[in-house]
This record gives sequence, structure tokens and C-alpha cells, in this order.
Amino acid sequence: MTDAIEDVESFRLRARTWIRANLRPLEPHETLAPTLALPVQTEEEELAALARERELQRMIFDAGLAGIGFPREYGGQGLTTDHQRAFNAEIVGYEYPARLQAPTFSPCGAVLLDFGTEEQKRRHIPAILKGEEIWMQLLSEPSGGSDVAAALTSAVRDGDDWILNGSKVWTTGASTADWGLCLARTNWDVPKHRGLTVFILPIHQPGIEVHRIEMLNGSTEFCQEFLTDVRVPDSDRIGDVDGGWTVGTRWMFHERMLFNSPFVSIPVGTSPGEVGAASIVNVARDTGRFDDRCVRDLLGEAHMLELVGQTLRRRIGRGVAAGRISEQSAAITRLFAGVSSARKATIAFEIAGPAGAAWTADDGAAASCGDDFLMRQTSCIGGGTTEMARNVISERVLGMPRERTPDRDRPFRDVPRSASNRA
Amino acid sequence: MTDAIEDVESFRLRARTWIRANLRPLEPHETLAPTLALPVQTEEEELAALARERELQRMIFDAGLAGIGFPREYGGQGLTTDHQRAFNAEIVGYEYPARLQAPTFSPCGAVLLDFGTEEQKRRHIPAILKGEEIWMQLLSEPSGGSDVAAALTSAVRDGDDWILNGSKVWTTGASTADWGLCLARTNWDVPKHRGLTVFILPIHQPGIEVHRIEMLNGSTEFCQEFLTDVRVPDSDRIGDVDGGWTVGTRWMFHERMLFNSPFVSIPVGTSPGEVGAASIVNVARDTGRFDDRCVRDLLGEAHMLELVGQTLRRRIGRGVAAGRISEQSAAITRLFAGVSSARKATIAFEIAGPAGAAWTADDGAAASCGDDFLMRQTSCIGGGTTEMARNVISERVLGMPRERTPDRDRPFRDVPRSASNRA
Amino acid sequence: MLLELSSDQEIFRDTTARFLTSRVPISEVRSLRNHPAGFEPDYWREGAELGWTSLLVSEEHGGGSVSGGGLVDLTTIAHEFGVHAAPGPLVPTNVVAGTLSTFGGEAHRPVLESLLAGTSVAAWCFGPAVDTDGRGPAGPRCRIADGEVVLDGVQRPVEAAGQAHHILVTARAEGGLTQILVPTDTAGVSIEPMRTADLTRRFAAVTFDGVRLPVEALVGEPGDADELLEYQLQLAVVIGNAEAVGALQTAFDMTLQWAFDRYSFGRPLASYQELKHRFADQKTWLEACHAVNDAAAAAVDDRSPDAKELVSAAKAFIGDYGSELVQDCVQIHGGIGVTFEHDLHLYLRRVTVNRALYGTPADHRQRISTVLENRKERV
Amino acid sequence: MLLELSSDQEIFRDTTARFLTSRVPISEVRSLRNHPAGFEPDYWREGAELGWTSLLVSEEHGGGSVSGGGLVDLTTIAHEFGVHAAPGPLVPTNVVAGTLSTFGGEAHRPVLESLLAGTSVAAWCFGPAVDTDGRGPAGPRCRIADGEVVLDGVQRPVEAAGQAHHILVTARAEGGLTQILVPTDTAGVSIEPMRTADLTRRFAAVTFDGVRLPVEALVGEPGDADELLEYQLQLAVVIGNAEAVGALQTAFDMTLQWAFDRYSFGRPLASYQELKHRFADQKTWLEACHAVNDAAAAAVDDRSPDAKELVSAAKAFIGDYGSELVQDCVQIHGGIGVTFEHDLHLYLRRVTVNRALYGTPADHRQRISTVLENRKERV
Repeated sequence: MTDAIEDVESFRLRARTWIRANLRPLEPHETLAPTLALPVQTEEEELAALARERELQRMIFDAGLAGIGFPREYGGQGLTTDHQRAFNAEIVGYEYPARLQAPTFSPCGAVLLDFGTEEQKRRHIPAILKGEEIWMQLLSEPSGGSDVAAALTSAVRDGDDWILNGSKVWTTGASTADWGLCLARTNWDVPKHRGLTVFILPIHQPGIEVHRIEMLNGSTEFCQEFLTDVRVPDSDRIGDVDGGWTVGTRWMFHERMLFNSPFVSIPVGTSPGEVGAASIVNVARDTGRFDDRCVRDLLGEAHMLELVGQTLRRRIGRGVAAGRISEQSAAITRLFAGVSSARKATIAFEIAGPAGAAWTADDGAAASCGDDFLMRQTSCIGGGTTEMARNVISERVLGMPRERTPDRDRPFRDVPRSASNRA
Repeated sequence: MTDAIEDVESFRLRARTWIRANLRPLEPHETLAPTLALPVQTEEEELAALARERELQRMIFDAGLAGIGFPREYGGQGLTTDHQRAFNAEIVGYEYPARLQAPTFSPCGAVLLDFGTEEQKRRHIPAILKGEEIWMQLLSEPSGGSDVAAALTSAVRDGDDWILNGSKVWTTGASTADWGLCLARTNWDVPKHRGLTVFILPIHQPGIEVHRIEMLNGSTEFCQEFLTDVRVPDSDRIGDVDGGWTVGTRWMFHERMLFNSPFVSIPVGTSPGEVGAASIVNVARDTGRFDDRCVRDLLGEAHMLELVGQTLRRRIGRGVAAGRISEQSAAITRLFAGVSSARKATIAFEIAGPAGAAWTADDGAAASCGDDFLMRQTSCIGGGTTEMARNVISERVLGMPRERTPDRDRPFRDVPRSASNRA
Repeated sequence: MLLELSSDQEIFRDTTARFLTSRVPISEVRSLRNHPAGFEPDYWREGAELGWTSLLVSEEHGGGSVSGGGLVDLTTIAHEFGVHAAPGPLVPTNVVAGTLSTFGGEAHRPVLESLLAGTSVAAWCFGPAVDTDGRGPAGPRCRIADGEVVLDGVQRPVEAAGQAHHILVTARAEGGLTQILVPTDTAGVSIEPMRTADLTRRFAAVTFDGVRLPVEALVGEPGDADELLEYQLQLAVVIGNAEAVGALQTAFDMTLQWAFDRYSFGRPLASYQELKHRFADQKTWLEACHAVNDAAAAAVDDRSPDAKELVSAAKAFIGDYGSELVQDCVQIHGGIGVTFEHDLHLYLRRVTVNRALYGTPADHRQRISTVLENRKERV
Repeated sequence: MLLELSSDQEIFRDTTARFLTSRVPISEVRSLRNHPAGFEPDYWREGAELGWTSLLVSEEHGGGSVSGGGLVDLTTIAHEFGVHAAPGPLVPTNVVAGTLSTFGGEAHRPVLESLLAGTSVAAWCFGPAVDTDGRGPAGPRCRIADGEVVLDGVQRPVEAAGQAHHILVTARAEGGLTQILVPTDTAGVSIEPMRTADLTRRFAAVTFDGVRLPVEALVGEPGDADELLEYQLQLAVVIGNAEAVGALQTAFDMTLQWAFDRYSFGRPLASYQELKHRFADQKTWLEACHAVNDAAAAAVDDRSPDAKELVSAAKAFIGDYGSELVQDCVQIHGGIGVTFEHDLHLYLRRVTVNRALYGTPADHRQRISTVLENRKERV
């Protein structure tokens, strides 16, 4: 009883028409994707921006353009990555709900779609697509680093409920989110991957205390949460008890695939959190160094990295979509993006010269290069480190022998851990 | 009954006076240190050059300047690394016996000095210092790669003799050497390090068959030897039976320390096998590109690497000599030299432009850049790979945990090996 | 190469792959180092019958593409050339054939036909090209007068000049850059072979000393060859890149297999994390090399406005990262990887020589920055 | 820092190390980010009593070195500044003190004395310096007439200009580069604070608008400051490098310890081969940073002919490799390494800011190539 799905080009035209008629064109210089390096927003500004985005999302929903890859029965459009890509091309240069895309639509919405019960999906996915629910991920922990499956946050069964205790870190949007997706340990007597369970829970409740983390550049985008006796009904469990790693694996896959996802709108050409090659051109202009052949060499390199990154993303995205290469190949895109972004930050800093050490507003585009350089490794850390990406590529894509993991076959409570996290 | 040793400055003056009076100043362009990238010599040319060097060495011996770090009782001067360094400064720009230094004086001569019996030392060291004996190393094997202790060449006891069978590779000077230092397996029923023994043997004998290896650039400097029932008297054993790894460790230490050795004369500023920064300047001149800021950037980088390498070698050499840092720190020098040499070959190739692909004699210094680039990794492979150097630095210098070595505690005959070397 | 070829493209590619496997196995390639031309005429003629020289030529001239994108199709052949370290002047012959089909006059038709038939090959002088810093001797100059073109100067290195019947030359004339198709047997043309880091390709320095030709030898409008030269450069770079990517793919596959087979300290090399991570980088660079050159090929076929920057990004990236990739393959092999006996150097050579031809990575980064400079708007 | 200090040098270094540990522990350094000057006057005065500002000053003027090599001695102090991420204008104050002692006239003696006593600090304008490409606004210009110097122009960034009583300025005059010691309270001097990536150092843009001073304010011969400026640049670079190396040493030690303490997948990070090899690279670069800057310091002290190239090699190497080293420390720490709460960024800042000051690595590579160009002989 499925309808034939809408042709990509007719969808593109429909999207284009609606976007041009309803969305505000961006001013030159206006950026939507928040990056660590941007001037810090106040909480009021953040809330106001978000309110506007909820409104925009509702408009998009009402126009029949929301949730391109989500099934129609949950309020989505039931279309494909190609349709999403067409939308991403059309949205370039227009205001759109940038903050809602990740982690709300994906990985959170995508995980709900993959593992949620019918009831959970009906309750949350339409609300997400209307801009009514904003979600956050409660995944990383202070003790864990890249070893996400070593979560120490515990969930203990209590009748029809679970009681959660522990701490999560590197979350974003804790002050603005409505719901969270949370990975917790439900069994300490089995190896780590087999004792995890995923829950969903409302964020604003007394048992959850939120601390902002100040980054070295003054940004306070990230938070740490302390969960104390947070009660979650079993009906808000996602997937099986102790089956959380199955969910978590998919969760992290969606995270890596953001740029090739049918769930997320990202204007073509965007690389959030990156120092773009175009802005490096402005650094060269504003320092009056465009004629220096060495500077031109660096500009050429930056732009080369950007073009290669875009074409690589397209190749891997299509290859995965067509089933020609494994989903694990997303790690290739992630690795390239991280390393090339760090290199671009270095190039900008080099071109800025002394303005990288000290600057005033007169320095134009050169003014933020020093702070960006200090933060440059975030592109190789956030969203899974480049080290983890290299592990995935060598072991999962190339099939090389797995690293020795002494925690693999022993009860999690007996696994050696960092001095600071030992019992 | 030791004399007070000669003061460094008075030694320097003595050396200077003799060198200027007796040795031929080099022509501009003349190089002595053979590198892989040089035009191939014919065997006759090689032999003629060597005969001249034996003659020079005898002159140096007669002048009381040979074997600076070797004890006087074996014909040496009983002096220090500082004296050797003074000699290395004075010899710059003069003809000297470059081919005799390594591996004859060190590691071969140095190993004899460390582990030889009194009789072995009296027989061979004076002969070496007079230029009468040229030595070669029979160390690496085709199966072994970096794992030198996994030698498959076997030595079986037969009365007062040993019978050697096997194959050695990456040897130099096989056609010109008189004696060889050889690592062989004498016990297969213990872990690999505990079943090795070192022998010395004359090279020109029927049981030793030599094949030249053609490198991709046409050089045939390296050989592979096949040893068939080579009989060695037990009196030509170096060190204890099954104690060969003690000898081997020291042997490789001498190899790493060549540039800071009291046994070896290397003109200050030489880096054998390397593309020198000075020759890169000539590439820039001969391609008419000295005024290109990008080329100047690369020239600056090449010269920077050279200066840093020199100062690093001095720091590590002095630190080891003074006992401030462990002997294992020589791996730091080796790593830096390998990586920076590869980078310099790349810089030269980049500057050469199309002359790196095809050239005539008109291209001057640019003419060899393509072949040098093809061979560039030899600087990171020969004399112990950079990977091994990184292992040594992390494990021995920094004390980080050792790699898992499944061969460590099991009889060598049971160790897993490459398909091609399995029984 | 594209992850998904059409079935026509796949058949086309596979035919060449099988031909190369049987006609120029690696042992044959190795022995060609002493062959004066680097390839056998029969081999080239049979290859031409498989379509090696017809993809950039229009159907009316006897050519035609498989997919509608002639350069994209040609990259599948070039990829196989890299995979097999195959001999033959693929780049210059195709550049000249494509040029003659689009811009050549009636006088050039017989030459074009012989290139299509594989009975002759062509050389292409990469002239005073576009944004590089004019290193090397000044390129040729020409005068046009009395129905004649007179050509003087030197060009080097020129691939296959010694094997070609014709050389397409770019010369400076009073009105601007001008292209001329020069028969190699014309009086005043002398060809001096050069040494090379390649085994099977042959390069020469070509001197033109008062070479006189009728104006029919001109290709395109005299004084107006800038765009033509730019287009030729894009073709040459993309074909050369595709060869390099094929060579990289083989070197990578070979080295990965070696890491599984070779044991050190009782473990396969493939079990060492540091090597695993290097293979992860290699794989990433390799996929990126495929991706950017495929995009560049499509952009050139489509005459897309971003063709220039994509082509130069591909050249710069494959030149630098490809070199590091294949050199790391050498490193992982150890000493055996730099012996003549081992196959690895055949791929190393292809990547190395292609990096140095038609602009180094640094030259192409300058080209990219020129594109950026000409973009007026501030982003 | 040198592997072997003399016992006098060791006592000297250790005194400062202990002083910094007690007076500016890391918690104090972190809180100084809101301090207008970045350091307390008492702290600086006490430091001066430990010899921080006297090493480049001759004994007759009340200074003196420990070992005979004043700059080498000073690098031991600068090293401790880096190790402790310590505040205070060590570079400009020493550059000015050293300059005034050697080239200053009687009129400058009181200033020199106050610098030695630590009762004031000085700023130094790194002017139109040597072989860099003159980026930024043109430096100041001056005229000398009627017993007066008149100074106009802008200089930025100038370290500690807002905290200094005097600024040593290099200006272009008709006869050539000229240096002038300008009291910051002179009419026409305005000082605008700049934002910075540092926490405790303060930088400013300094504008000179018709500033008039008596000719006694001149330092050295007017029109003849090229060599003086070169010498000052060498001092500034070596001192800044020594700070950076101290910071690198601490960052490295801290990260190595972290690798031993932190477990991932049931194993300490230190057991992962890929990380081990990165630590091996880090250790190699770190030793190389020590080695080349120590050699540069000695060469400057000895007025050796290779001082210029060694100083620039040190700046270029420490700038590039040091940055990669400390960024890799961040990477190994993961997210916590870029939080304000963690100490690592204090060292990251020191290395980063020092890389950008007094010529970037690229600027210093150009300087090296000038040295090479001026070497006439072909090697």
C-alpha cells in the first residue's frame, strides 16, 4: 500500500519554491552553525535563537518538508538521502533551524526510529519533527574517554522503574533540551558490552544537576550532568535490557553519518566547527598578504583539503547508501575531516602572523586565528576521536586484527581502570 | 702505569699538521661517502678506491693517528670521543679512508674490542687499524626484517668446530671484505634471544656464495650471502655459546652511535646517505628558482632540519658520554636523521620540478633528484628502521609498556612465522 | 575510480584489464626497461582497438565515449594502466587526439585517424603553462608569415617525442599562444632522449631550429591557444592522476597483504597498532584520491566552472598524499621494497613521475589560489 | 635546556624554580587572567633580585652572568618561566636592559638601574625586522633636527607596553634605522590594549603622534641600528624559545604521566603502540628543541658567525614542531585538554603565542634561505 515516492527533482522544485517564499535569506557574514570558536552567546540569546528555530521547524513541518527520511506514519516524508541532499542544496543561503538538526533529529530521532517501540515512536517523533521536543545525548562519561562502552552510570531495577545514578559529560544543550537519550550500566557481572541499557528521560527534573564546562576559549557550550536517583519507567527503555550496546553502536553510526544522513539538513558546503578555506582567504586579504607566494601556497592547500573532503564525503556517502562499502567506512570521512580541519586552523594561524598572538577588531578575519588555533584539536576529538576512527578503519574496514582488549571477556567490575575511577 | 692522556687541543694540532702535510685536499664537488644515490661504480673502480684507502689508513697508522678510541696495546691511540671529534673537524676537506670506517672499525672492530678474547684482539685489531683487514657484518636475514634476533642461520657444533648454514642479507662490501662478523642460532629449544652465538669468519671461502642485489636505482652495493656448511673453529667464536644476544645488543648500539663514536672518523657536517641541504641549494640554483619564496621556504626548512639534526646529535652524544641519559637515547638521533633525510629528499624533488621526472646532464644538481626520491625511504630503513627506533624510545627511554611479543617465552622453533619461512 | 561503474563501463574497463594482464604482465614490464620505445607497436595498436585513443574523439571523427563522459571513461583505462604499471603514451596521445577532433582542421584528419587506429602515437608539449613560474628554458616561439609558420625553441621533457610521428607544440607568437602540429621528421626538429625515473615511458628534449611548416599545421586560432592549453592541461592531469590512483591502489593492496603475511616478533605485522593506524591513513588518502580525481574528471567532461580548481586540487593532493602513501608502502616492506626484483617500485615510479609532470603539487596550489583570488565576493 | 649545567648555573636556576613554585603556583597563574598588568610589581622586583634582568648587563653597570655566557644563563630562567607558565615581561625587559648596557649613553643609566632593580619594566618594539615581508602597518618613522627627535607611527603588538615606563622603538630615519628610548608618559604616545591568546602577558598597539624627545633619547648611532636590531631579535627569539621549550617539557611530562594513569579498554593508554610511537616522536622533537636552542644561545653569546641561522632554525623548528608536540598532548588528553580547568592550555598558550611573536616559522625559514643565498661557494 506504499505510494510511489516523489521524484527527487520534483521534490527539489517544491522545496525551492517554498524556501524562497518563506525563509529569510542570510546576510553576508551570517553563520548559523555554532562553532566553538564563535563569540560566546548569552543564555538569553541562546534561548531566543532556539525559540525562533522551533517556529521555523513548525513552518517546515506544516509545509510537508520536515523529517525527509522519517516514515510518513510518524510525520516524516518517507523519502531518501538523495531527497535530503537536494534539500541541503536548496537551503544554502537561507535561515533554517540549524540547532535542531543534531543531536535531535539524528542521532536521537534516528535511534528512536531504529529501536523505539511503536508507542515511543508515535509519542516522540512527530513532536521532534514539529520542533516541540529538543533532545540531547547522555553518552560520554568523565572516566571513559573513547571507551564509551565502559560507562559507569548505573541503572538499577526497582519494580517497574529503573533508578539511575552517575555522571555524563560533553553534552550540549543541557539547558535547552527537553529529553535525553542515556546509556547506562545495568549489569556489572558480564563483560562491558553486554551489561548496558539505553533509556530516555526528561531533562528538567530534580535528580539532574547540570554544570557548565568552561573551555579554554571561554565557551561554555558543553555541560556535565550529575544524575542522582533519577527514576525512569521501564516503558522509557530503548531496546533490550543489557542490549544497550546494539543500540549504542547504531547511535554512534548515526553520529558519524551526520553529513550523509537522510534525517539531517545541513546546507551543502557546511563543515560545522571547521575553519573554512574561504575564511582563510579573508585572513590573507585582511593581513594584506595575498601576493605572498608562500601564503598562496597555503591558501591553495586549504582549499584543496576542502575540495577533497567534499568529494570524499560524497564518495563514501554514496558508497554506503548503495551498499558497495560497509557502513564502517563513515570513519574514513570522519578521520579526513578532523585532520584537515586541524591543518586549516594551523594555516590560518600561520597566515595571521603576529595577529595570531594579539589582535584588535582592526585585524578583521585574522582576529580569531589565535583562539581557533588553541582549539584546533577539537576537530580530532569531538564526536569520536581520530584515534577511534583509525581503529575502526583498520579493524572493521580493512579487517586487520583487533587490538588486545583485556576487558573483553571479563566481568566489567573486574576490569582494570584509571586510578581515579577504581573502587 | 697509564700515561696521562694527550690533551685534546694538542692532539688536534698534531692531527692538523699531519693532515695538511700528507693528505690530498678534495676538489670542489668531490664526495667520499658512498651513498645509494651516487652513480654506480664498477667493481674495478671500487677495488682501486679501496686499495688507495688501505694505503691511506697505513699512513695514518704510521703517523700515530689511527684507532683514536682503541687501546694502545692493540695499536690504537687510547684516546676519547672528544679527540675523535677534533680529528673529524680537521679531516674536513681532505681525502681519507671513508670506506674503512664502517662497518670495519665500528661496529666490527668495536665488538671485537668489547667481547673478543685477548688472542682475537691481538690478531685482528692491529690488522684492522693498519688497513690490512676489511670487515663486513653478517647480521640481517631475509626472513627477519627488524627482528634481528629471529635469525634462522644455524651453527651446529662439530667437535672443536661449528658448521654454519643459512643466508644473510643487506651486507655491504662482500666482494672486498676479508672477514665477517656473523650472528647464528645455536639453540632452537629456548626463546629466541637465548639461543644465539656470534662468530667471526673469513669471507673468501668455498662455502660462502655471494649474490649482488640490484636496487631499484641500479645500485648493487648490497649483497645476499648463502652459507653452506661453513666450518668455523670454536676459537673464532665471540662471546659465550648462546650468549650472542648480549653481543648483538652491543653491536647494534655501536651501529646507532656511529656519529658519536670514538672509533670512527666522519668529517664534521657529513650525513652519509642523506640528501644534504647544501646540495638542495644547488638544485634551486640549477633550476633558477632561488628567488621563488616557496622554494626559499623549502630551502630554509631543509637547512633547519640539518642544523637541528647536528645539534641534536651533539646533545645526545654528549649526554650519553657523560652518563646523563641512557645509551638507548641513540635511537632518538637515528629517528630524527631518518625522517629528516626523507623530508630533504622530498624537498629536493619538489624543487627540481619536471627535472625530477626526466633529466639530462644539463640539469646539474637537479638531475639525480628523481632517483633520490625513489630511494628516499632507505634513510628510514637501513641500519634499523625508524619503527624500531620508536619502539626503543618509547619502551627503553620513556619506560612505556613493552609490546606483546608472543615469541618471548617460547622455544624459538615454535614461534609463529611468516608463511614463507615456516617449516 | 568510481565505486559504481555502469555495466557498459565495467565491460569496457574489464576488457582492457584482461588485455593488460595477458600482454604486459609485470615480468614483461620489467624487461621493457631496455626497450628503446618502452612499448611494442603491436601492443599499442591492439590497445587502440579496445578504445584507448577514441574516447575524447567525436563520433563523426570515428571516436565516441561509453557513458557520454569521455574523460570519465578514459580514467577507467588509465586506472588499469596504473594497476598494471602498463606502458604506452596514454596521456599525450589522448590529449592530441581530443584536441585534433575538436579543434583540428581537415589537414589533421589523417593524423587523427592514425592515432585512433593506433598506428602512430603523438607527443604533447606542456608549454609555458598557466600560473607556474616559468621554470626551465623559455618555451618555443613562432612567427607566421607568407603562409608559413616558423618555429624556434626548446621544450623538455616531452613524453614519447622519440616515438611519435607528430608533436603538438605550444609556442608564443606576437598575437599570443599558438598551437602547431609538427611532424617529427620535419627539418630542424631534433630530439634528444633524456634519462628518467620511469621504466617504460620515454622522455626527450625537443629542439626546434627554424622549423618551417605550412599554416595548415596550426591547430585552433593562432594567438588564441590559452583556453585550449588549459583544457589540454586538465585532460593530461586527470588521465595522469587516474594512472597514479591505479598504481596507488595496487601498492596499497600489495602492502596490506604483506602485512598479513609477514611475521615479526612472532606476530603478523598487521597486528601492530601503529601500522594499523598508518594503514587507516593510507586507506583514507587512497579513497580521497579516488574521490577527488573522479570529481575532477566529471567536471572537465561537463565543462563545469569548478573544473580548474578540482583538477588542480586532485593533482596537488594525489601528488603529495599519494607520494607519502606509496613511500609508506615502501617503508612497511623494508629493504626489499627498494630492490629492483620486487614489484613495488613499478608503482612507486608511476606515482613519482606523474607527480613531477604537468606541474608539481606546489604549482597546482598556486593555480588554486589564483582561482580563489579571482572570486571577488568575500565569503 | 642543557643536559649539564655547572653547579653555579644549577643553583641559580633552582632558586628561580623554587621562587616561581611558591609565588606563582598554577592556581595563581590562572587567576591572573583578570589582572590588568598580568603580574604583581612585588613579584617582578623580587625576581629581579634573583637576577632575572641582570644577565645581559655588564658588570660595570651592575649586572653580570653566572657562567660567562649571559644569554645561556638567561635561558635557564626562561626555561623555568615556561615550566611554570610564569608571568612577567622577561623578553622585552632583558632585550632593553642588554641593549642599554652595551649601547646606551649616560642618559639611559637611570632607566637601566630601574630595570636591574625590577622597579620598572621595559617594552621593545620588534620593528621593520629583517627579511620578513613587512606585513602590518608600516613601522614608525623619525626625523632628527635641532637637537630633537620627532617620532610618528604605529607599532603592534608590543608586549608590556601598557606596563612599561619605557619603550625601545626602532624607526626609519633618512639615514637608516634608528633606535629611540621613549618614556611612555611622553606627550603623543598612546597605548591601546589588544586581545591576546595569552593569559598573563599583555600586548598593546602603540601610536606615536608627533612625539618629541631630546637626542639623548637615541640609542646607538642614528641610522645605524640594523645590526643592533638583528642582535635584539636574536636575544628575543632565544629567550622566547627557551620559555617555549620549558612549556613543552612540562606539557610532555604531564601527558606521559596521563598515559600511564589513564585506562581505556582495560589497558593504560601507555600500552597502545600507536601512542607509544607518537610519544617517541614527541620525545625526539623535544630533545631537538632543547638542542637547537641551546646551540643558538651559545652562538649568540659567542657572537659566532652561525648565530643568525641557528637562531632562526631554532625559532622555525620550535614554532612548528613544538606546536605539533603540544597539540598532540591536547589530543592525547582528549576533551579535558581544552577545558579552562585543566592546566595544559597554559603551556599550549605559551608555545602558541611565542610561535607567532618575533617572526613565524615561515618568516624564519626565509631568513635561513637568505643566509644560504649569501654563501657564495657552491658546495
